[in-house]
Amino acid sequence: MILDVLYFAWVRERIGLPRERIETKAPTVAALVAELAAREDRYAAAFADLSALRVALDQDLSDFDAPLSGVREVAFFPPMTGG
Amino acid sequence: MILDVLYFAWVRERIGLPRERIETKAPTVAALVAELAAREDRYAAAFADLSALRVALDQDLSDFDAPLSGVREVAFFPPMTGG
Amino acid sequence: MTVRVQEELFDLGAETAGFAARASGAGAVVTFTGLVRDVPGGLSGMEIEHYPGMTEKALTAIRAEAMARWSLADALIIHRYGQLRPGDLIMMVATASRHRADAFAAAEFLMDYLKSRAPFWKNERVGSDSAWVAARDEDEAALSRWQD
Amino acid sequence: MTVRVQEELFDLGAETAGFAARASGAGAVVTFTGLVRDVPGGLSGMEIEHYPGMTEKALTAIRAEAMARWSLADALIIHRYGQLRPGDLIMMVATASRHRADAFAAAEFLMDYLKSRAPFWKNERVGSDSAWVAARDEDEAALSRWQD
Repeated sequence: MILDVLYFAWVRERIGLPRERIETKAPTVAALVAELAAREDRYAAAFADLSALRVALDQDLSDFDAPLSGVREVAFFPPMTGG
Repeated sequence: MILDVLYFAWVRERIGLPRERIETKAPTVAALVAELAAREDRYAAAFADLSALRVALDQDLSDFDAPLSGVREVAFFPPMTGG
Repeated sequence: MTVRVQEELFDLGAETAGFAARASGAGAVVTFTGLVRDVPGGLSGMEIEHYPGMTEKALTAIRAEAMARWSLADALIIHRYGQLRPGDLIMMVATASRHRADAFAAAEFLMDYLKSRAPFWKNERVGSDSAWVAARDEDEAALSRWQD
Repeated sequence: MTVRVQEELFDLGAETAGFAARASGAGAVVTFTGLVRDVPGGLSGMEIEHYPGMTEKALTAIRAEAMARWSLADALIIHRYGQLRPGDLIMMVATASRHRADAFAAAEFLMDYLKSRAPFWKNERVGSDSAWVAARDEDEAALSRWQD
């Protein structure tokens, strides 16, 4: 499947780009993270501590063990600081 | 002693005047209330249920058993409805 | 002036914007505004009676208590009296603090005390009838959460 | 519009007065306003990043949840993104209800959810350094009081 993967705040800075299109067979968010972290150091650095990260699937907050089937857009970012 | 006695809201309406000057020897608010209630029916009606009344001495909320010594202004009114 | 008791209308927009501009270092600003609600049968008007002298004193003391209890950059109370109509502004409070919890708590505290401890009495007119607004048990109960 | 995400400044006075005028039948209006606080060392600026598309969706859902939980006549959320300076307005919420408890609770709920569940990230610049504002444990903890 082909996913739009988006990065925000320091995740974006660490990986060095705001979004990319990724072809993957990862069944879950965690599997996608493992796949990305294995790519390059900058990805490994960004995904080193999952407790410091949040994920949204198709613009809804989700969990790292959520399945990716049917998903088109995945976003990774730090805890939000709105308001 | 001579007191300025003020009435507000339905206490004022029931007694029929907003303020009056009263010469009294009443040692406490409760004694003053008894003295007033004994005067005329309109006072008796106004002071019939003390739980529905509040009192301020020199513009500070007080109690019916408070002493009047040194006080110059006594106000009677229903529970407040500000805001 | 941080406490105002007045007959004339106040400008809610200008008061809010001005308060926030003066308190901009604080980060968090909360306002509460009370308006004359219409009633079943149609309210023709509301008169607010107050106790001149005691009112200013009570509001100043309530504001000082809020400033002492919470870490506030500023607090404002404006309350009207006299003849009002449905939809008219009755009063406002504004609080400013570094973090939002203080501003929210202080604004709720000010309102709870204003409702039951500031010498105002509301009289509603519906047609040719008029009636004094009764104090609400909930308002008296709301005060208890601020007791030590 | 009851939910707005925008780069440009909003007019706090006009928004507050307009909201209160539209909600005047409600009786009670609460607003919260967030401003850019200065920091030790002097903040040269703050940039707010957001997630276009998800932001509007999240704010709309948070507002709908507040409208469902409390008896509200109306609720408004305005949140800015982009480059801001110390003292600038960041965002506001406004709530209107018949009695004050609903408007206060709903405004606090909106703020708690905005702080930790709306996709905004703040970056502070002090001199030539910049740093992402860390989420506060208190903000996450504040959410727990709204769980059933």
